[in-house]
Amino acid sequence: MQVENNKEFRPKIVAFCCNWCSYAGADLAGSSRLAYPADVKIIRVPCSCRVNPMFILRAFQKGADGVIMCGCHPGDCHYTSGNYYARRRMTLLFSMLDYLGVENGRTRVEWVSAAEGVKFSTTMNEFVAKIHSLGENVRLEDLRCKN
Amino acid sequence: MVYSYYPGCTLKNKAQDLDKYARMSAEALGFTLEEIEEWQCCGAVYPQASDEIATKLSAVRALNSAKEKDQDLVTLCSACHHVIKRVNDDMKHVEDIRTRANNYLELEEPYEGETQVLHFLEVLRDRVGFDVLKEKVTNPLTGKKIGAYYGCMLLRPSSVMAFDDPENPTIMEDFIRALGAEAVVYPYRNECCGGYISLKEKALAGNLVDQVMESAADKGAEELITACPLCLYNLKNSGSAKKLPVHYITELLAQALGLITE
Amino acid sequence: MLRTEKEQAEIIKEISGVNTKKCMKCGKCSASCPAYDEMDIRPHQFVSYVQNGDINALLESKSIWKCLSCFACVERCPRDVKPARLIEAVRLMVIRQRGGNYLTPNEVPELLDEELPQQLLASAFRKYSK
Amino acid sequence: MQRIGVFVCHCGSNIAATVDVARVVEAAAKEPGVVHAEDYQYMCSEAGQLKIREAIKEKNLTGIVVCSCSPRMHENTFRQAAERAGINPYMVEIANIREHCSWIHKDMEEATEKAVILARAAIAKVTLNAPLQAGTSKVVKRALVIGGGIAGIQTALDIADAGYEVDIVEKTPSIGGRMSQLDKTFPTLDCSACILTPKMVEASAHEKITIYTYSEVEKVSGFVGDFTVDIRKKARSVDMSKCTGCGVCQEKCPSKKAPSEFNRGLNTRSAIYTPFAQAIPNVPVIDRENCIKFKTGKCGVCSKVCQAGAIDYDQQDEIVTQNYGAIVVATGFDTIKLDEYDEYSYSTSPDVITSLELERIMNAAGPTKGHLERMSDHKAPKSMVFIQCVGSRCADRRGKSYCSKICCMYTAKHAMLIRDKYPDVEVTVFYIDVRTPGKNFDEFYRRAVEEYGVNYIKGQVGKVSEKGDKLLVQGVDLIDNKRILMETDMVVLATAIEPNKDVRKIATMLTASIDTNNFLTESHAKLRPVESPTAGIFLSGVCQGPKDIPETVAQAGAAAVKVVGLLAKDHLVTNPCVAKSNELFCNGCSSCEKVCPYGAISYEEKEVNDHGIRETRRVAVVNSALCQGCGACTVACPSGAMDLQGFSNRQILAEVDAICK
Repeated sequence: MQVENNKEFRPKIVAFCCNWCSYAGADLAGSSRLAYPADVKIIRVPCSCRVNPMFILRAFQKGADGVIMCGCHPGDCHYTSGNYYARRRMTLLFSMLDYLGVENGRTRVEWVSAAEGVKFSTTMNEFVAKIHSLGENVRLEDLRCKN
Repeated sequence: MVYSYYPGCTLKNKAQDLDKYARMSAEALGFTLEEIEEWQCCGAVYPQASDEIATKLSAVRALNSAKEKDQDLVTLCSACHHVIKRVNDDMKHVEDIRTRANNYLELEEPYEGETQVLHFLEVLRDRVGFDVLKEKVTNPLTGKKIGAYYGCMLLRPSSVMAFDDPENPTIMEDFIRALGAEAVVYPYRNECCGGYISLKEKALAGNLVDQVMESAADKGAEELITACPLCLYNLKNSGSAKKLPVHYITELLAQALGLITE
Repeated sequence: MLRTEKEQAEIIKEISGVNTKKCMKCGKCSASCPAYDEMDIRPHQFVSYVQNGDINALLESKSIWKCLSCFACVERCPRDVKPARLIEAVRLMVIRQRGGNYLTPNEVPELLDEELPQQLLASAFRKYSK
Repeated sequence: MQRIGVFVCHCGSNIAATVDVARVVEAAAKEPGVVHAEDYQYMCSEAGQLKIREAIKEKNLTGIVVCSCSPRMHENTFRQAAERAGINPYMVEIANIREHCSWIHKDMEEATEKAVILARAAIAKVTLNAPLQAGTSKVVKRALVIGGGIAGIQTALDIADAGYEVDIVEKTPSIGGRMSQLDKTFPTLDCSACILTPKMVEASAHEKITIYTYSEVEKVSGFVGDFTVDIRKKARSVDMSKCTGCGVCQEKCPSKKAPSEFNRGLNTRSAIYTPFAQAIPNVPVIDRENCIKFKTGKCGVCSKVCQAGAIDYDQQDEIVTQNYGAIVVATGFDTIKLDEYDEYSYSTSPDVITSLELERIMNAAGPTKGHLERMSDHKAPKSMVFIQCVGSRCADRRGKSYCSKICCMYTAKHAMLIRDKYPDVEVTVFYIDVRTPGKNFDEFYRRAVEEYGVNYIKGQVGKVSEKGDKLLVQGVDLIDNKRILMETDMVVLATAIEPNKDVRKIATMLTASIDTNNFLTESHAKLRPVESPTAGIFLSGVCQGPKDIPETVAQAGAAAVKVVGLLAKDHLVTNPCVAKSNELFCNGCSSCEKVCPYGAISYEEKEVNDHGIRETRRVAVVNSALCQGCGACTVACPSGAMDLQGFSNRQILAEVDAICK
């Protein structure tokens, strides 16, 4: 589905960021004034392993067009191994979502350290561009949730 | 083992020895250089500007022809190697060039940098092995003090050429040692011979060649080897310093393998 | 079509793919250049001339005919600026204009000698003429 | 029903220039549960905090949302303000409308809209917040310092002087570090050994300091206040309690071919060795890779000549396990490898050396006994060239992106010392920029030029090549725009420095973060420069970033103060945002226990009352002192019994809903 020409489309994008690396990376992107679209809204979680697949399903159900999860680089997790759990969980969830028709491009896991403001910003720019190319998400949206 | 082979224009003409000895030696070492059909001149210099596509097409045709035969592409002349390897890198990594070149060529299947480009020396080092080469030498060049002249085009830019350490290369020295001679390492072996400049800027080219000759002689070289017809021409004909004799790499190789006599 | 120097600078940056802002002005390109003494405008100056939009001076410069394309400046630049590409872009700008060729077929016969390899002519024509 | 107050900060113009603050207030006021909303110039200021306290009291607020900078900046500030006004500090949520909004967006309409949504999410979350009580944990009154260079020694001394036990773990056979390899120090030119040795002695004699040399940290567990650390004491093959340090073994050792690490490989040492004369402890180690006895079984000379009977070929590595309240990383630096910089002929010519090698050559205890000479023919040089920024300030794959910071000054020092001691030697320095910020630094550099006649040329060198027995330096003078071809006798490369190669391994053990250049990351670049973001881990010296000796010593002291501040506490307040299991839902499956990295979850047989049915069940119990609040267990739990306080499922879902609304 191409909706590139639809200028009205402002995607809703939820970014789960772990407190120690990625949230700090987003702060660094901010203090370095590295712009990315305002469509991205960040939810702070202590660790990427706190992200329950349920949160992501709920986001899509409520009309999100894309969900990205960011954590510490493998090996750098503040809690030693949380990002490994998260990676495994998300791999499964994303393939299930793909099966349900929520394209792989709408979900993403990225490792962003506290020093990678640039990476945070480029990742978000890329992700938003990708969501724009995919257009509005309709597969999981619960119409009852529309207001 | 059969390789696609791109000889280039000079090897068909002024540098026939470079070509002839390479083919002879290859057979003696157990591989075949199969000349690709209907190749065109590579242009001899790599077009650096991003808006030049037409000048890169002959290299892409050669690369694609090797791809169709599922063979690696072997080159000998430094200039051809440089141009073809860099164009291949563009086809692999620069989307704009890849798209435009493929639009021109209208190949059955678009070419996307699949072919591996090998210089003849890389075949000797990485496929045959210098230790195997050493065993096959019947007429070791014992006692000769040979300086390797690399020039620019094989080495730089190293990020694309990936031929050897661009500032302290060793492949030709290892080759010389495999042939039984003494390799003389000298600092100007990776400095420019003047290239195409020698056509109109004789003085500049002369200076550069003199520096190379003096540097090689200073370190005790008695002769030089090169892979490039243009380097050979410049080293022989430019400058006023005392000249060391210059040979093609394949000439010494054929000698050491006992295929020709000095 | 007449272009301003600023527009020409943008074209040079585009076809060369060089980001002149990456230069930290260390001079290692010029220090590495074998043709430095023959050049009126030196490799490191090409970067700042383009950055400052002084293109007319570059178009007049004889340096563009002296560059050997040996890539020593590209290899050794600590900031990955690739000055050789800028010089090539300026050279192209000159030879693409009418009458900008530095080498014409008429000159060739007297430059030839017995041993001169074909690739020398091929490369010289590629570098010096449209 | 919660009564929420919303406070929107202008942060001067940082927020207000891009976000229409009034509109955020207006929108927030309409959210359910919000009974108060206002904005102010600087919410974090005393006046701003007072506004919050007054509103809490006047409006009987039960929870507040502050729309301001990152919670990593001021969450604590606002929690304290709430607490002072009498509400639980965990009834505070921050909407980050600066770093995540005003600073990255330009369009006011867009930024305001986003700020409103972020505020709405925070309001939705705080509505579900519950008061939390922080617990406490113990503090082990002992510190560990990893690395025994000047940074580690100074940190240990300062901690010990405050009355706490400190252990230093040093990988090499002696403490002293890089500073012990230096000859003189800028800008005062005092001899490095003369100022360092007394500190080494002081540390070794200090009753509160234990030094483990030839030892490495092997394993770290626990957390701030109570780390458990395994230290591997590598087999020295010499009994430290018996050795008198007489040195006869080193003299008689027949294996003398090993390159001396201390002299940067410029000469060799024996297989049994102390790295340098003033080594502490003055007890040699046997380098088993080079020892004939270990390689062939024959020899044993050292054992025969040792009067004290201290040689012990059968000695084994030993693991010491110790608990610490705080850990300081002081792992220092090394110079980068120059393999890829062969345009300067470092691999091919022995007369091209690094600055650190020159330190050894200039040092009276070095390989040339302090005589300035070429390593190729041992002749005194008549001219020398220094090249700056070799591998520093590089954006290519070969070098480092940062400025190594110390090179400009030590090069001026070398140049000055050489001109002073050998006035006949011509000294030329090729530089890109001369960077001399620091007290008396620029004056020092100018003295090198004006009084000592050092020739400074602006322009990086292109190539150094051997020519006869000379070196040919090819460069340009950028000021004169002229080619320079200079024959010289020696070339000294100001080689970039990089963090010690072991630091990545150590940081991983400590879960301390590290940047792309392998420098340890500080908690805040300006305000918390000696703390790692990981609680209880502190940074001292070059492991955090390039610095010279005065800066290193200052930072070492700062790190020590932070450690002392921690150790002085009797207990620590723990994070109450920990996991909690609802025993009614728990089915005792052990999924949570398996994923917990801290062993904080155990199982108990507990009597539960499930809708009137009393029965004994096996249920999960979280030890809140051990739980660090990562939340791994909450996702692993199949029955939804496990939840994380402060980041509960309902809270996060409320945020998701608010954002996707």
